[in-house]
Amino acid sequence: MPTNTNFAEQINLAQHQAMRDDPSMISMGLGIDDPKGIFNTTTGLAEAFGEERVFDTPTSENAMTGVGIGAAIAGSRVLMTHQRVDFFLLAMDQLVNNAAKWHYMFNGTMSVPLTIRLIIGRGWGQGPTHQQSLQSWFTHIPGLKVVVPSLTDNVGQLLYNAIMDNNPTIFLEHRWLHNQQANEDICKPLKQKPSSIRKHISGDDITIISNSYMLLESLKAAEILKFMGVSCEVLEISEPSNTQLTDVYDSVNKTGSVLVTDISHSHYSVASELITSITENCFSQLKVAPIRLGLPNYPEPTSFGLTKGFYNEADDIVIAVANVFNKNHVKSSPLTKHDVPGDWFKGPF
Amino acid sequence: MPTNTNFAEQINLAQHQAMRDDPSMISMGLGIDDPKGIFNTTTGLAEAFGEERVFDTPTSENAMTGVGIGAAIAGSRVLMTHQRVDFFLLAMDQLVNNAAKWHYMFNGTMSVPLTIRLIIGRGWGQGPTHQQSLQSWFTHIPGLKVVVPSLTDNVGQLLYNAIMDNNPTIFLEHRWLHNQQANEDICKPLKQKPSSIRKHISGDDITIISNSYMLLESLKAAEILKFMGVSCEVLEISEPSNTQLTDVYDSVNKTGSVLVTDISHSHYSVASELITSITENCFSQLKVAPIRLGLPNYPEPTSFGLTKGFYNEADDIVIAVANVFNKNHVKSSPLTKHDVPGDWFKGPF
Amino acid sequence: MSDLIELYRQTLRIRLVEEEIAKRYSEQKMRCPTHLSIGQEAVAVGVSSLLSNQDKAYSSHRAHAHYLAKGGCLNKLIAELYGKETGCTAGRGGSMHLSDLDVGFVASTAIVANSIPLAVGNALHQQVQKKAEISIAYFGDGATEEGAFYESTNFAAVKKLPILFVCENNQYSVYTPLKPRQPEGRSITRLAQEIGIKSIAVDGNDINQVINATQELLNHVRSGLGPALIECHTYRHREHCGPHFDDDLNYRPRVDIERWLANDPLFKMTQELAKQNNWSAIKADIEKELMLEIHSAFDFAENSPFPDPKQNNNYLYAN
Amino acid sequence: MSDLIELYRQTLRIRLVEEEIAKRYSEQKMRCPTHLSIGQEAVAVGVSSLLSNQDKAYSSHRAHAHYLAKGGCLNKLIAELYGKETGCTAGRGGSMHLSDLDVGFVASTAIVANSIPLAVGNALHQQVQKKAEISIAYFGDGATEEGAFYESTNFAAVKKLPILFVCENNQYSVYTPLKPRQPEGRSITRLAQEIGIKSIAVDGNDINQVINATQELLNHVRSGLGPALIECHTYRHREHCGPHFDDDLNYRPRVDIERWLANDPLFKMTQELAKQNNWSAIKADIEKELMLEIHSAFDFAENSPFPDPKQNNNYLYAN
Ligand SMILES: Cc1ncc(C[n+]2csc(CCOP(=O)(O)OP(=O)(O)O)c2C)c(N)n1
Ligand SMILES: Cc1ncc(C[n+]2csc(CCOP(=O)(O)OP(=O)(O)O)c2C)c(N)n1
Ligand SMILES: [Mg+2]
Ligand SMILES: [Mg+2]
Repeated sequence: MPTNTNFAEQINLAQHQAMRDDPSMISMGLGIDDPKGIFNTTTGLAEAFGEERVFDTPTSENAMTGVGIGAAIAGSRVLMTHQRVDFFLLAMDQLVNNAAKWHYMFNGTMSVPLTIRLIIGRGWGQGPTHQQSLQSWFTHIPGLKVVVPSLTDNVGQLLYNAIMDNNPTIFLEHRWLHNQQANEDICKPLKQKPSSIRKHISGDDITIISNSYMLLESLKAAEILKFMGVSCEVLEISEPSNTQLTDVYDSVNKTGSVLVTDISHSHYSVASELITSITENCFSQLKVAPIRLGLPNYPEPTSFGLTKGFYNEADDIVIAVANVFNKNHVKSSPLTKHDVPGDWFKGPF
Repeated sequence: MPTNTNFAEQINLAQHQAMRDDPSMISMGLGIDDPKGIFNTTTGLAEAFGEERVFDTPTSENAMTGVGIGAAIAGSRVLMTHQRVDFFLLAMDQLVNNAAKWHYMFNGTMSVPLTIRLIIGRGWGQGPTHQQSLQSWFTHIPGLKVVVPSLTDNVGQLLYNAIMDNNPTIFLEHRWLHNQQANEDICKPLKQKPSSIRKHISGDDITIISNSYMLLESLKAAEILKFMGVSCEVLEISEPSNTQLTDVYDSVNKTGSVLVTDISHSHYSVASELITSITENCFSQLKVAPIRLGLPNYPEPTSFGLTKGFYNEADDIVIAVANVFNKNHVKSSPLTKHDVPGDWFKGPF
Repeated sequence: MSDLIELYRQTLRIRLVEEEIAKRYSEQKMRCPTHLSIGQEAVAVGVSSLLSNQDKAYSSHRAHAHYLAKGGCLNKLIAELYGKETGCTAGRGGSMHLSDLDVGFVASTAIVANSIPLAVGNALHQQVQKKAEISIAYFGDGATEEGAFYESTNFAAVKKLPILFVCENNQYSVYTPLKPRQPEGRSITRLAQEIGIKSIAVDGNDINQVINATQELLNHVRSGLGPALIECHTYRHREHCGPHFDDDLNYRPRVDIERWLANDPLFKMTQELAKQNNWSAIKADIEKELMLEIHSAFDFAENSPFPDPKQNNNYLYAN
Repeated sequence: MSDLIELYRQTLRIRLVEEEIAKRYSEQKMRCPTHLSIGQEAVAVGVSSLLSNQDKAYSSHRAHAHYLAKGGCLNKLIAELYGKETGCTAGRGGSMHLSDLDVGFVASTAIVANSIPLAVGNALHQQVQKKAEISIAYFGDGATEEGAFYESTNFAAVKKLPILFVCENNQYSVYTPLKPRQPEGRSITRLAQEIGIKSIAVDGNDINQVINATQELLNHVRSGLGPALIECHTYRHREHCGPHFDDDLNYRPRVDIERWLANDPLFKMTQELAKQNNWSAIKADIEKELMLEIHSAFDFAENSPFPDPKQNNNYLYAN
C-alpha cells in the first residue's frame, strides 16, 4: 500500500537528500531550526547534519544573502529560506548586483550555487506585506533561475535540482500548497532532471497555462469546462526563467487560444511575458486574443471581508474560458471559507 | 531670439520652481550639493534654499528612503536623487512595502508625496552594475507612479508634476539625455499637466512605441523609414504606470502593426506588458505579430569591445520594421563611438 | 500614589484587552496574525505617560500596547482585528497596521525594523519645520540586527533629530534566543552610544525605571540635543504570534520564565499599591470598569459591518 | 631594513602603476570609471605583507592597490582597464571588478559595501570547512554607513568568523566630508568594538603602524578568537574617480591637504630609508625596474585584442 506524503514533506525530503549528497552544503534562515521548522519543511535538518551546517541567523536579510553568496562562491553549496517573499525585498542589491551577475561578470571563473526558498502567503489576514509574489521581478534579471513548484509529485525533485544547480535560483513556494496530499509512489525521483513544462491535461479548444497554487484551480476549471464541452489543455510552467517554450507554442498552435493564470498582479507579470512570447511566436495560429487572469492592481487587503474575490479561483477561469466559447457559467459558493486553502489552515501564518 | 537649454538644465529648473512653490519641500541625496551637482541637475539648490532643505546624506540608501517616506507622511514634500538606479536596489523594502502601499494600507488617511530620481547609466564602461533600468519592476507594484522622460521640451514639466503629485513616484532619467539641446521656447510650462502619451510623428503603416533614450533612436528610424516608403507613427509613453492606453490602441488599430522599443532587458519588460495589453485590446486589427526590441538577456559588459551591438539603435529599429514590410536595410557605421551619446561625453560617469 | 494607580489602570487595561483577544482569538473571527504584548506593557505605559498627542509614534508588528498607551481608540483596534469597516484602517491592515492620527500614533508596520526610518523621517520633518513635538520609534531586540536600525540611528545622530528610540529587548525573535543573533556581551545601549545616541538601559518591567530614564532622555531630546534610546529589558509571556502559551515547546529556559513571571509589571505595581488603603476595592472597581469598556469594544467590533470589497479600488493613489 | 626596502618597492610599484594610468587615462582608451588609490597604498601593502595566497581578499570600487599588494597580475589589471580579452574578467567587469584567484584576490565590486558580506560568507565557508586560511574585506569610511557593513560585522562576531575587516578612512565619500554622514566624535574602531569586533585604529600612512596592528589582529583572527577590524586613517591625493587632482574645487580644507601630503606613505618610508647606504642608487634601480615592468604591462594591454561581442552569450549560467 502506497504511503501518503505531502508538499511540505517532499520539500523536507529533498533538503535531507541534498545535505547528504553534498557534504559542503549548508542551510540557513530565520527559524529553520525552531520547533515549527518553517511549516515542517526544515524539521530534523539541524539534528541530522549539525548546527554548523544548519543554522538560524540574525534578522539581517541583506547581509545574510551576501554571506550566502560569498560562501557559495568560496565553494559551499548554500540553501537559504525566508518565511515570506516580502522580507526578502531587503536583499535585492545582493541578489541582483552580486548573485545574478557574478558568474557572468567574472567571465565564468566563479559560480554561485545558491538556492533561496521564498514562501508566498495568501489570505487569512496576511495583508499587504505578507503575500507578495514577485516572480516577474526575479525572472526579469539575467542570470537568475526561477522555479515555481505546484504539485507534490515533483516539488522535491524541483527543489533538489535547484539546490544541486550551480546557479543562483529563486524557489517560490506557495503557503497554500504545503498540505497538498499525494501518494508517495507518484513522486518523481529526486535525482532525475525535472521537466520545466508539463502537460497535465490534453485538449483541443484552449491552452491554459498555470503555476503554483493557480495550477490546482486550473485543473479544477478544466474538469468543469469538460462537462461544458470545452476541451482544455493544461500546461504547468515550473521554471519561468527557462526561455525554451516550444511545448507551449506547440500547444497554442494546436488550440489557437490561450489563457494564462498568474498568482501575482497582472500588470507587468509572468502572464504579460508569456502572452507576448506566445503572440510573437504563434500569431498566425491565434484565433482569439490571449487572456490573462492575475491579481487586480492594488495590494492584498487584510480583512476577511475585503479579500472576497481578490484571488482568482477555478470558477473565474471557467467564466473567462466559457466567455470565449460563448457559453455561460455562474460562480458557485465556495465550500470552505475563501481565505483558507482548506480546514487544515487555522492561521496565523 | 530663443535661448538654448538642455535636459539637465530643465531638470534643474523644475526643482528650483518646486522648492519655491512649496516651502515644505526638501531635497536630499548623495552628492546633491557637491561641486558637480549631479551632472549639473542640482546645481544652486542648496545655495538658493539652504542646507536645511537641500542636503547630502550618509551612504544609507535603504534607511534614507524610509526617512524620505516618513518625512513625506509627516507633511514634507520630498525629492530624493540617486546617481544610478543600481544603488537604489538597496531600498526595495522601503519602496515596495512602505511607500507604494501606505496610502492604500491606511485607507487613504495618509499620503506619500515623494519623488525619487534614478539615473540610468549606459556605455563607456558603466558595466553590469551601473546601467540597469528597472522600470518594469517599479511598474509591477500597485501604488507607485513611474515616469520616464525622453525629451528636453517636457522633462521639466514631467519632473515638476511628479514632485507636486502626492504619490510616490519613480523618475527614471537616462544619463545620455542630459546634454540634449532644445530651444527654451518649445519647453512646456512646468505647471501644466503633462500628457502621458504623446504622438511625435503621425503615420499609417506601423506604430512605434518608445521612451527614454530609445525615443531619440525611434525618431531617427522613422525618418529613415519614411525615405524607404514606410510611414511610421511614433508614440512616446512617459508614464508606464498609467493604464489609460486608449491613444495607443487607437494608433495600433489604425496601423495594424506595432513595434515596442525598451531600454531594458526584453524579457519581462515594459515591452512585454505593452504588447500584451495591445494584443488583448487590438487583436482583431493586428495584421502582423507585434515586435519588441530590448536588451539581450545578459548583463551589460564593461569593455568597449563587448558593448558593440548591445544596445538597439535607429538602424536596428529600421531593420526590424523593414523586415515586416519586406524591405531591406543594412546597418551603417556610427558617426561617434558606439559607447557615448556624443562628443560631449568623456566619462567616467 | 494616584499617579501609580493611573499607571496601573493603563497597564491593566492593556493586559485585559489582550487577554480578551487571546480568549476569543480561536473563534477564527480575528483573522490576522496577531502579536500580543502581555508581560511587556509597562514600557509603553511608562514612555507614553511622558508624551503628548502632538508627539508622533511608530511601532512594529507587536504594537497593541504602544497604540493603546498612546491613547489609540480601543474600539478601532478591536474592529481592525475583526477586519471591520470601523477598524483603524477599515480592515486593510489588520493587527500589524494600526494607526490613530488623532493621538499621534502614526502607524505600525509588519516588516521588522522598517518603521524605524519612517519615525526618523517624521523627526526630520519636525526639525525642518521647527516643531516642538518629537518622534518615537518602538521596536524589538531582533530589529536592532537590521541595517535599517543602524542606518536610521546614524542619520538621526548626524542631524541631531528629535526622536526617542524605544527598544523592547525581550531576548527573543520568534523562537530564537539572542545567542545565534547577537554576539555574547552585546549591549544595545552601548552600541547605540557609539553610534552617537544618548542611551540608557532599564528593567522594562519596572515602570518607575522606565519613567525615570525616559524623563532624562526626553529632556535631552526635547532640548534639541539630539536623539536618545532607551533599552527596556522585558519578557513576553505568550507565544510570538497568536494567543497561546507555548513554553511546552521548551525554547526558553524554565528558570528564565519563572524569574520573569515573578517580575511581571502588574505584579510589581501591585506590591506597591497593596499598601494603599482600600486597595482591593479600588482594584475591583478598576477591573470592573475596564471589563465593561472591553466588552463593549468587542460588541462594537462584532456588530460592525465588513467593508465592501467594492471599496478595494479606492485609495490606490492619493489626489 | 631589507624588509622596509621591499615594502617601499611594493608601495612605489602601486604608486607608479597608478600614475601611469592617470597619465594615459585621458587618451580615452581606458573606458571605465577608475578610482585611484594614490596616497593610500601603505594600507594594502602593510596588510598584504602578512597574508598568504591562501587568504582570500575582497575589495570595493577603489581596489587597484589591494589587488596589486595581494599579488594580483599587473598585466591582467591594465588589460582589464583597456577592456581587453586578456584582462582579469576579459573586459566584462572593468576597473571596479578585479579578480586574481591564483593569489587569493577573489573580487572587488562597484556597489558601496556590498562585497563586505561576500567576504564574511567566504569566512563562513572557511570556518565550516575548517580551513587554516582567513578572509579580508577592504572598504572605505563611506561603506561603514551602509547597513550591509553593520549586519556583516554583527554576523561575523556572532559566529567568530576568521576575517579581518580593513577600513580605509580617507574622510571622504566622493566630495562629501564626514560631517553630513557620521556624527561628530564617531570612531569606527569603537563602534566596531561594541558590535563585537576586536579593533585598532592607526595612521594608515605609517606602514609600521599598519603592520604592527595587523599582526596583533591577525594573531587574534588566526587563533580562532573571532573577527577583527583595523581602521586606517589615510587620504586620497586625487579626485574620487578619474585621473586628475581636483582641489581647485575647494571641497577639502587646504591645511588638511598639506598635512596629508606631508604625511605621504612613500615620503615617510623614504625618510627612514635615506639613512641606508647607497640609497639613491638602490632607489634608482627600483624605479627603473618598475617602470620597465609597467611599460611592458601597458604594451601588453594595448596589444591585446578586444574580446569578441559574440562571446557575450557565454557564462550567463554556470554548468
Ligand atoms: C524583515 C523581516 N524579517 C522577518 C520577519 C518575520 N518576523 C516577524 S516578527 C519577528 C521577530 C522580531 O523580533 P523582535 O524585533 O525582537 O520583536 P519581538 O517579536 O520580540 O517583539 C520576525 C523575525 C519580518 N516580519 N520582517
Ligand atoms: C550603494 C552605492 N551608493 C553609492 C555609490 C556611489 N559611490 C561610489 S564610490 C562612493 C564613495 C564611497 O566612499 P568610501 O566608502 O569612503 O570610499 P572611498 O571612495 O573614499 O575610497 C560612492 C558614494 C555606489 N557605488 N554604491
Ligand atoms: Mg524580541
Ligand atoms: Mg572614503
